[in-house]
Amino acid sequence: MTIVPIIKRDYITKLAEQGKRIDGRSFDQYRNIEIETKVVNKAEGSARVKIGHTQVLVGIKIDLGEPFADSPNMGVLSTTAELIPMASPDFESGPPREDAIELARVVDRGVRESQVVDVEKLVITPGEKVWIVFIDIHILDYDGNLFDAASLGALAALSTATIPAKRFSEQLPEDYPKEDFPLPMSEPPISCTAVKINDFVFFDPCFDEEIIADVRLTVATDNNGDIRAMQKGLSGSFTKEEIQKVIKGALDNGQEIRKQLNQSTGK
Amino acid sequence: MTIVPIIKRDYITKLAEQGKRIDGRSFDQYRNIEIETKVVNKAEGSARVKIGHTQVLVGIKIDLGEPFADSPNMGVLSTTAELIPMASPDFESGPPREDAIELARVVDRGVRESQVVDVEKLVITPGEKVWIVFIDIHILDYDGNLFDAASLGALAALSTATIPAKRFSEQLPEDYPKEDFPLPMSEPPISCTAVKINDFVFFDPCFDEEIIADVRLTVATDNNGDIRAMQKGLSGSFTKEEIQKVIKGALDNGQEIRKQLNQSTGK
Amino acid sequence: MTIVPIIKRDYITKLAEQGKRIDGRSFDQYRNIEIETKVVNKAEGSARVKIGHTQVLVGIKIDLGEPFADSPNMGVLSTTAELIPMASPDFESGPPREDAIELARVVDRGVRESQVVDVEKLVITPGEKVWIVFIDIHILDYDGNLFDAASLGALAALSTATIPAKRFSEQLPEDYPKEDFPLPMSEPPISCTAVKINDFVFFDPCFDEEIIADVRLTVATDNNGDIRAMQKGLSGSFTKEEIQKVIKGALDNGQEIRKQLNQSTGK
Amino acid sequence: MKSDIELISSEGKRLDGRGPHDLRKIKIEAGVLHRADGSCSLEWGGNKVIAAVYGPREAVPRHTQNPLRAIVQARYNMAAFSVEDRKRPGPDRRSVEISKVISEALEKVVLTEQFPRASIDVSIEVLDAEAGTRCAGLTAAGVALVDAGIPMRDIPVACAAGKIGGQVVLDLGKEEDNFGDADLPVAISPRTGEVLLLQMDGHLTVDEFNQAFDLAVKGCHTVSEIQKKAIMQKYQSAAAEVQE
Amino acid sequence: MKSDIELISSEGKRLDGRGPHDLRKIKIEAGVLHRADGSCSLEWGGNKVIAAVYGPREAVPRHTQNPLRAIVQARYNMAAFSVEDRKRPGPDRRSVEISKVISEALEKVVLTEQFPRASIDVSIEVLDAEAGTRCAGLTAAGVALVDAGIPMRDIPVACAAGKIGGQVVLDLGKEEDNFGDADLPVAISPRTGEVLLLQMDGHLTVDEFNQAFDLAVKGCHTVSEIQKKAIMQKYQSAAAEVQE
Amino acid sequence: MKSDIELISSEGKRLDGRGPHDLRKIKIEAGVLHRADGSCSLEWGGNKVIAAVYGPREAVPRHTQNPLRAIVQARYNMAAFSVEDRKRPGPDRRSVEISKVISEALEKVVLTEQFPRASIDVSIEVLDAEAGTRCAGLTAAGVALVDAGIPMRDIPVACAAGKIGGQVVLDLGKEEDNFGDADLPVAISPRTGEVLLLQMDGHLTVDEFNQAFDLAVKGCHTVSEIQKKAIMQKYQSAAAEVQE
Repeated sequence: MTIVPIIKRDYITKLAEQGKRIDGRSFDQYRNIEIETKVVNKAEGSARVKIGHTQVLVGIKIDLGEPFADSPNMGVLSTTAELIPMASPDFESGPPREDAIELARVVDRGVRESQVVDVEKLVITPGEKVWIVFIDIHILDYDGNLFDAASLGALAALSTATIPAKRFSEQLPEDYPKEDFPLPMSEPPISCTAVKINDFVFFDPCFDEEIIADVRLTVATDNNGDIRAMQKGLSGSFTKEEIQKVIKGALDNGQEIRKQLNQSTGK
Repeated sequence: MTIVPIIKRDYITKLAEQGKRIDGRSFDQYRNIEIETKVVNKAEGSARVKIGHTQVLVGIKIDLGEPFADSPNMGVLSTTAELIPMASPDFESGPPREDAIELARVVDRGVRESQVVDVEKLVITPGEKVWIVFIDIHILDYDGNLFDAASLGALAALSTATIPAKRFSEQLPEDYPKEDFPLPMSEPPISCTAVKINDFVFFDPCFDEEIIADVRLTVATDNNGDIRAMQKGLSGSFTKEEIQKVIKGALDNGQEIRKQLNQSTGK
Repeated sequence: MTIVPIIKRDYITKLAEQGKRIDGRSFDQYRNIEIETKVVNKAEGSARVKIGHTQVLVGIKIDLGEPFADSPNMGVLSTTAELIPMASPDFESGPPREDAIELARVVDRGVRESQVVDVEKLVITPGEKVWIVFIDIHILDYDGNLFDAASLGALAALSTATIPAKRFSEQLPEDYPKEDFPLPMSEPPISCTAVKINDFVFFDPCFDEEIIADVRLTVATDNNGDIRAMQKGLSGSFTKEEIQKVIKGALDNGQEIRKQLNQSTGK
Repeated sequence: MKSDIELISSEGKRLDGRGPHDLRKIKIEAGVLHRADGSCSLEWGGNKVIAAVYGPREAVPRHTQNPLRAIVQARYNMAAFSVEDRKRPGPDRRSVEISKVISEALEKVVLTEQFPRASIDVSIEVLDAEAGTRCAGLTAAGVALVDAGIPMRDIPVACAAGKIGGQVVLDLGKEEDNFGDADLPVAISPRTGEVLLLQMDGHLTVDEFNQAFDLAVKGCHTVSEIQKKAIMQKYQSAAAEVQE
Repeated sequence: MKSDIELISSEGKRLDGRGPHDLRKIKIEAGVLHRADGSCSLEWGGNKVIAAVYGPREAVPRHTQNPLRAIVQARYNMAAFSVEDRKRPGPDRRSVEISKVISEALEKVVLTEQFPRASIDVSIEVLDAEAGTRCAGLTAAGVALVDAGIPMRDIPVACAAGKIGGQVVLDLGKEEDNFGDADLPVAISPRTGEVLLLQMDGHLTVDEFNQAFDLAVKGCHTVSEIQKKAIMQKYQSAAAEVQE
Repeated sequence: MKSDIELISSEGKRLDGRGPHDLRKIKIEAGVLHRADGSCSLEWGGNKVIAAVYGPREAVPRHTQNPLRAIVQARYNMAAFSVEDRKRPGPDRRSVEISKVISEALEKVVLTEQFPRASIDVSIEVLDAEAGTRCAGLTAAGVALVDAGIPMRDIPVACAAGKIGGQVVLDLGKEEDNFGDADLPVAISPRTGEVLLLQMDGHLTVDEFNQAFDLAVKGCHTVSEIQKKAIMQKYQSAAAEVQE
């Protein structure tokens, strides 16, 4: 772990006391978000998401396979995240570190628990043959707030993915459609993340804010204003009031981001 | 490897010259043994064994599977030992070290070669379907003599294990019994371990004795007084006379321990 | 990586300026080559190759298995190389390093791309059952030029290998021959390697030459004088003229080595 | 995942007979291991966990050391036999994540600044698993840290709330976890109410979240009392032994 | 592997319409990433790669350090989704070999003697793969090294030639690679013509090799011009930004 | 595992024609490798092993060093092709255990106290395996250690005895190992008779154990003579070369 100069922390908190952030944003303001879909030809779905300088590429591959024994009537989702050395001077090559695992699991739960992909429609022959959806998250440039960028990338990539029924037509049952069709999706919840530094709560932290943050909270909310997932991180603590503040900010920002996502995926 | 203070070695050998051990036992005496079975609900069989402060928990899981190609008429036994970091300040997390592997293999041979589990009775459909018995050894507290504690734990857990035929009833052939039944077992051999420090032979070494020991010998004997397995360890040597002495001690202690095992497993 | 004394490099280049090599050979001359086949009983084919002090043992195991999905009408070749600690004070135990992987892949391509093994004749039931040929390269003594020794060892071992149809007779279709028969092979290309030190090109480098070499080139040529594979290695560069020089030397030496290979395999 | 099981009756009775705000039975014992610097055995409904603490000791490998404070490294591990279908031994992605969130929660309460470059290692073994093992493990770790004499601001404690059959309830059991609507594990520092661990899966309105959160915090305080009793008991019996 | 596909017509027209000596379309952009010291995005036919450079920085682990010069460590990696059948994430034997030959090629042109004990790390990510990714990756790495300000003798560049349907052609496409007779990837230092990378699979007469080699080198020079334009463009737009 | 094969006839004749106290044919050659500090090739019935020794040299990683003496690290490895069904390359649990017991046996005879912090590395490769490879490997290692000039109290040597068809016999062959009643590999220091390695699988009465043990020790002494001859031969031919 980098030993962050105390001077940088001082600078950020002094600015905060004046109601400012290092890049001029307000405390609950996101950086500029860009969403581009269908960026990789070989993938069944893909998206490149930029939040400020943070850049994530998500590719979806869809394959035939067997369902899990305890859920014969559901397709399979599998999420991996690679913190490739390209993205940061601190990421080393090799097996996934605990940060990459936490990231993949939080994105995975965001997709799985919110039932944004209708996994029951991925069944071809119950208990025998289903579609397996692989969500591979490639972090290209790391300038903070990977959770939101990766979640948004996964949703955008999934939203434009097609089931490659044509390519696998010989392995499908006779009465199964042989033309590609869109991955069955419902309205996705949006993840928004804030960090606390001293007693200030910043949404969408950039790298410099993230590495000195005391504690982090990610909240996924849906179109109805309901909460669909939460994940606290780092070794600081929140009060109940702070948690409620983050929920509110997540609802507000989530609405805006949802609009942009729907626009970019044509929904 | 810890560099053991020469002073401790001196102390132990000086005591030995006076016919004494650090905890007051005689040279061939075991510490107090406690055997408790059915301690884990989810396991098909389980036991917690204490020898002095050494504490081992063994759980048995039984699953359906395929037999090995070269033994179609036998069920499968699989033994693993985890020297989890809980048990000792010296055990690190991660893949099994050579000590854990030797321990698992010695326990495994003790069970396998002595044919204490009747693997032929684990066959459901020859060459196709058999019961697989997983013996998982968890070392909770390491105060010496893991070989005996782990072997005894495995035997106690196996002795009280049941085949979960009911849970797997849908995957079993029609004419196969669908009620749980005890794992078919025969009279088990008992492992007894001694170490040599200078020219003194100590049975059931505690941690302080074990780490300064020159050489170790484990002998498993059965109810008829026959030898069923042996394993020498550490980089010292034995004379033939010393080996015979250990065999004798193993026979004597083995009888006592067998009684206690049978009592605790209700056999 | 060993820091090679500058003095050794000076010595080798000074000799080279006088047209000499440390062991008295001419620049394009190979060390003495010995090829011995059928050296391992359990293997379906085997060979021990010595080039000077470099010594390689290659064993071939042949097993039944499934073809790859994208090549249902071809048997499978699989090559591994182990730089076992026996061979050099610098080789450590553990997973294959990048040198071992490059070696295995270059040998593998030499066998695969040159179609020296007729993989279509390894098919038993198209898309279902084929022979899998495992080429395992054991480096026993490393005194330079592993690429040529390993390639030659693989070819010699393959040339004397038999398909163990008898041993697998029960798993073969009724109309498939049940007697062992030779692995179907065609005329093999021969790999020859040269290195450049300063501006001198040495064929068949010994260890002392290899570790100070700037750049390496391996060229496999066939009986018609055609090129079947090339691999440049190390972080130096070649001019076109130097490449052509190495091709010529590879053709000349290749002819000689091919004769010796054919002799030793009785072809 | 939906199911036809009625997880809670119209009278508010749950499958195991509990009311909506009832905890499962909890039993805590401190100091159950000989070699560890501190330890704790804990049963919570059908869960059975042991926690052990080693340290403060030099953090290895060296590059993990923090020159200003100790690091807290928790390792949550499920025994192969702790679940119905045998689990492969060793860490998986789930246990890596749980180890991380528990480590972060504990680090907040330990006075890490007293031990630069050191590591405080917490080993949590799940022997029987039946919904809520991360709360059980964290709670056991809190007691084991006290037993090891590690200086702390407070004894951390965890408890979950959730939603089943449309109702907010405390401390989900096995079927409630599998077929319920939401699960909300929370860990706090009971003296200050600071939230040390917070995760949520499922679907809650903001109002339901507030209810569930308050219920989980209340549960934490109840469990905290059981923790303290277990610690007292250990010290009393230790004192008794000294007197004898 | 033979096939019935006619890879090149009697008029010398290839499957994608190219003539025997035509390159696929190439697009290069320098400086596409924020955190990396230098970076480059490159599209080459259906291939899409990104290269990033970090360094010079202290080589770790220490035993990899060379007291006399820097080491160049390239890591070629294919994204799981870059190929038709999903690739397992992480390095395989193929990518380890390609990483090695690219590292060796780059090391020749970098002025490594200026940075003893340092490492220059090059990360090459293949996002879309369609024959020729090692040439595309090395070419992108060359631009990223310039963008990172790494002192070099020259900008390394790569291009392949090969043989299909009995004819020597430039820059094999997907089907040409799968069903052709030979593939010859070459990397050079364009100023001196020195050969930095050379591999060959397939079957070529010595004459065909000479033809293919010359053709690949010619291709390298063409690609080199595209590299330089991309670098110029980056510096011009950077300069423009400064002026604004 | 029982079998219908009659492993020993009523006249005491074994499957390969040996009598109960006969060894299989053994051939030992010292100094067969160039790079290793010492080496040995050994054939024992159908077994073929090579042993190589490197050291004493600095033990790495450093934390394995013993400040008072050298460590002996044997690595027993079976070639993939050494058995009928191909073995996956690399260490498995069986080879880890055998490496451990061989390391411990060798450490006893090496004068490790002469080389603090050093490692003596013994590499044992099994090229053909046919019952008794651990004895063959340890015996070859003993000769390789002498060839490397490692100071030792004695040359360690190993041989097994066992029980087949109710009879105690020397040096089990393949079928005897698979279908016999017990196997007892023993390694000794032949000068003192100290037992360096001892394992037993199967079923022996105490009397049978004593018989088998004595027989194995006798076998060790016979093999020891073959070891010494091999070493002599190496030195004689070395001396002869010097004289020439």
